[in-house]
Amino acid sequence: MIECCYIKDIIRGFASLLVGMRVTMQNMLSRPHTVQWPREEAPLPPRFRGHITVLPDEMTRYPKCFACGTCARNCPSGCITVSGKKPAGARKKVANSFFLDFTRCSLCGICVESCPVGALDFSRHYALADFDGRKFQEMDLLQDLVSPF
Amino acid sequence: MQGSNRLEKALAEAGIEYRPTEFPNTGLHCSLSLGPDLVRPLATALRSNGFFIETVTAVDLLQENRFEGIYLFNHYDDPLRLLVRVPVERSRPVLPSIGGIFPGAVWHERETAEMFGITFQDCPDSRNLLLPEDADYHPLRKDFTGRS
Amino acid sequence: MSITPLHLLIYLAGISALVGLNAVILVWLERKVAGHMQFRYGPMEVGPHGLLQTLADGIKLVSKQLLVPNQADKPLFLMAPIVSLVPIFVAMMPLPLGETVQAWELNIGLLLIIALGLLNTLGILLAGWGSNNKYALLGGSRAVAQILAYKIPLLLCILTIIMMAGSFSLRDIALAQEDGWYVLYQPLLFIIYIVAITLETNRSPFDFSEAESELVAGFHTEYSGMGFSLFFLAEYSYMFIASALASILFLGGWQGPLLPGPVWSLIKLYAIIFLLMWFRWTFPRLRIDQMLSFGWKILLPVTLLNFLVTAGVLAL
Amino acid sequence: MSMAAPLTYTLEKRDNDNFTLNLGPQHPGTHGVLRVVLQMDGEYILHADPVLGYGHRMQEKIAENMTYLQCLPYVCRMDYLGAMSYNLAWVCAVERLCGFEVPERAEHIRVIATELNRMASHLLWWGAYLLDLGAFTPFLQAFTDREQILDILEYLTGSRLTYCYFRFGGLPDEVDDVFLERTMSFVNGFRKRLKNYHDLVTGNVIFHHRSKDVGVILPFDAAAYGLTGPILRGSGFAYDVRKQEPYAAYERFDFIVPTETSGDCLARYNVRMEEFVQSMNIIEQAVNTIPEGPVRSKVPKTIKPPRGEVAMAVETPRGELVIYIVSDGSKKPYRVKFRVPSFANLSVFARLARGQLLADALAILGSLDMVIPEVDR
Repeated sequence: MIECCYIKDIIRGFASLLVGMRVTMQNMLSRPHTVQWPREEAPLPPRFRGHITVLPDEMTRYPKCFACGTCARNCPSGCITVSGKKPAGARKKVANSFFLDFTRCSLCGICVESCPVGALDFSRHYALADFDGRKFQEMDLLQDLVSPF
Repeated sequence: MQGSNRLEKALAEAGIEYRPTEFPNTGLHCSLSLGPDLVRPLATALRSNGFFIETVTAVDLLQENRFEGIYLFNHYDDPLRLLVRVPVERSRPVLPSIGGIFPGAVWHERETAEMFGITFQDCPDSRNLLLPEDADYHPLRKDFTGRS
Repeated sequence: MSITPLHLLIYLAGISALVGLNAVILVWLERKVAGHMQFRYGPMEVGPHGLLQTLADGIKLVSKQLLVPNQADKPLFLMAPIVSLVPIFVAMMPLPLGETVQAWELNIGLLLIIALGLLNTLGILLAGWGSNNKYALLGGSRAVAQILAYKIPLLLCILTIIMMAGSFSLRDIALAQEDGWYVLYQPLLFIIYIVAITLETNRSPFDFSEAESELVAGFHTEYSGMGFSLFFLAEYSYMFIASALASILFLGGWQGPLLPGPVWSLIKLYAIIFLLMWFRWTFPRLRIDQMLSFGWKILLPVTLLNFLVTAGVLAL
Repeated sequence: MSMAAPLTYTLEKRDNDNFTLNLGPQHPGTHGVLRVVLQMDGEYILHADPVLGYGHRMQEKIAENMTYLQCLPYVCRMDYLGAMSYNLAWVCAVERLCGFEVPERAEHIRVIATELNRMASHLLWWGAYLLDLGAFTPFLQAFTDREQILDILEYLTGSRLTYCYFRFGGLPDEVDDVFLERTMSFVNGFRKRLKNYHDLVTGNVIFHHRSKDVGVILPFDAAAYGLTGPILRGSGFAYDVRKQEPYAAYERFDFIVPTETSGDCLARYNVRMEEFVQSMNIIEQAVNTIPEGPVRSKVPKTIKPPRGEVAMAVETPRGELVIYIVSDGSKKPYRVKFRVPSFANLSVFARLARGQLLADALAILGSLDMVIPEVDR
């Protein structure tokens, strides 16, 4: 009986190896799943979280942010510094500086959620790289916006 | 309930009265406050009744000038979380080790020891676990600020 | 046929070219096979479908510094890759890749190849001992421990074939299969032979001396640059030799319809190499003691039995 | 035909042939910065001593210095493979502390997302374990499916690994049907592809020899070391927090807790493979019975829980996570204790590795499914 089991074991083991080899051969004949970035691009999901940006006001094109500082207070990593002042003749403050320390940001999105006027949103930039790290330590988010000052 | 019977039995073995707490609101079925000398008999009773060790930790009550050693146990067959609280003086923080009864507790005790500066009596291993081996500070104490 | 120094020079040049080219192609092939078996493409950037990737890697490796670890046995450490590689140049000489494509027709060619094949293990052992690294040492000692477990079945396989062909000359063995490849008579032996050469070339599922997840990189943990690439060359060249032997011993060597001999040789040889790659990218690694008991408890009795039965059949 | 290693090895042997082997902190087999100091006799391990703390970040102190909301992204950083479970645990713990209600729809989405994450984590474990055993293809085979899960979760949360998605009282925003459809089509596809996984590995004779009777955890030891999760269930206990102390909406779904009795690497493997099926069952039920309605209940903007303490247990892919919070009534927690599963599970390794071969020790380490940053916190 022992001999019988011995041979049966060997044959069964051998068959299991062939089954495994069938799977890898199937893999080989199927299409690779790689997306060859940057030649191909994977679609960005709608809720993609890039670094944050300050949105402009639809009417005035000035920054929507009125520098209340809620985002800076709520940020777990303390990477937002914002300040603002009143433009001449306006009732509300407008941000005149909004810096993000992207090297410490953990992209949690608490700032975007906590903003009372919805002035923050995630950008869709993802391929960020530079030779200068300081560029990300002080990202000026008001750069592309019209300033009232 | 069968589960609470088990706990009652184990507590009776160690000579402790069973008082359930409000389970769904706290996640704890029973929380006890014990003297340090009762911990080991209780652990032995729990071990023989099939309880497992969840964690050993402490809370630094700076204003009341004491530590509270926390031992969490649970049971595999019935959800039965038992929290044992052992208050000790902040000036002389010594807790009994249950590493001989639950070998898995040794790591938890080593961590608690280095984080709070609590000595675990008869712990089989008293080296630092997570902190560097030469660390002489205790980060989870409330008076530790990280600034020297 | 005697060999003049000029002949020798020409052969060596040819074999060097073959070794180099073979390694370039095999590394590329391995990466491609691995890639496609894992739903990837493998190298794609350098050259069409990454064909020149190995060349670029080779240039990088050659230009890197060869580091000798502190307190390593320097002569042994530097010698090890060379000990691994050099025998290949001799072992390739008696290999017939076609009716007339053979460096040196030798009536004991098979013996020469088997003998020189053992030197690879010596190279691994030297590397393991010389690098003053515990992982490397474990890798080296594993290589030595496994050698008997696969060499004896391997030799018994070859002996059976020699018995059937009645010659030690590879050319004669190939020619003896004119009317029927030996794989048809000895399918079991062929399988065992393939298993044995997987062991001999140190490839997964038997890559004990490298064993990435256990020994970091095994015997070549400490090698960089040229030393590392020589080991690589040696590994792929041994694969080439072992597969060439398999094709000669079991698949009739260069013989086949329509296409010229060397082409058939290469087709069969690379098919076997592909099989080895297929194994590597499919199976988990055995444990060293399991491999030893596999060698002694399964391979050896089966080959021995096969040998005796074949001898009996031939005697009748 | 027996291929098992000699089970008993004379550990008392004392001679000068022993040597110390530093396994890690950088080693392909330790999955992160774990260091194990091994006393070896040849290939046999006489004594193993794990050295932790290379990734220690003092998460508990960080949590004490933050508001409950600010802590949310930090808890995910502990176990980056099962981040959804951690997220859920923290959110549920604070909800339990403050007594917040969660709408049913949000609970269903929480369960779906957590189970998807559990599958992703198990897939990675599957690949990495086989990589420890020396098989290369399973790793990327698992990644192809894991990638699909991550895509789905990225669609839901906007992030691929550390999600930080659940909020106190529900979810940050409404979930559309595209997510549910993608989830269902993935589950249906994966049910078919799971067969390939079994063909490639489960039946494989080499795999069997490598994992059967290796690293046996006895039931008696399990309680002593406080093991939880698939490791425990491989030793015969049907302990699963999802069943024993249902949180989120788990009590509404019908699933079984797979167990094995042999306690070896193969048992742990089989338990996890079966958990794929159970996770898919849960997801299917959750998607099919998902109610309409709001996804977030009214919670105050500033979380200021009452004085008290709370323990919240959650079944992460690795085992039982208990978050113990002591609140002093302020905006910041007074004390947070993360009872992480990997920590307890790793503590048994020294015992399992004694007298084993080096190759087996790494197989055991792989089968325990460690996330080292979670151990170190």
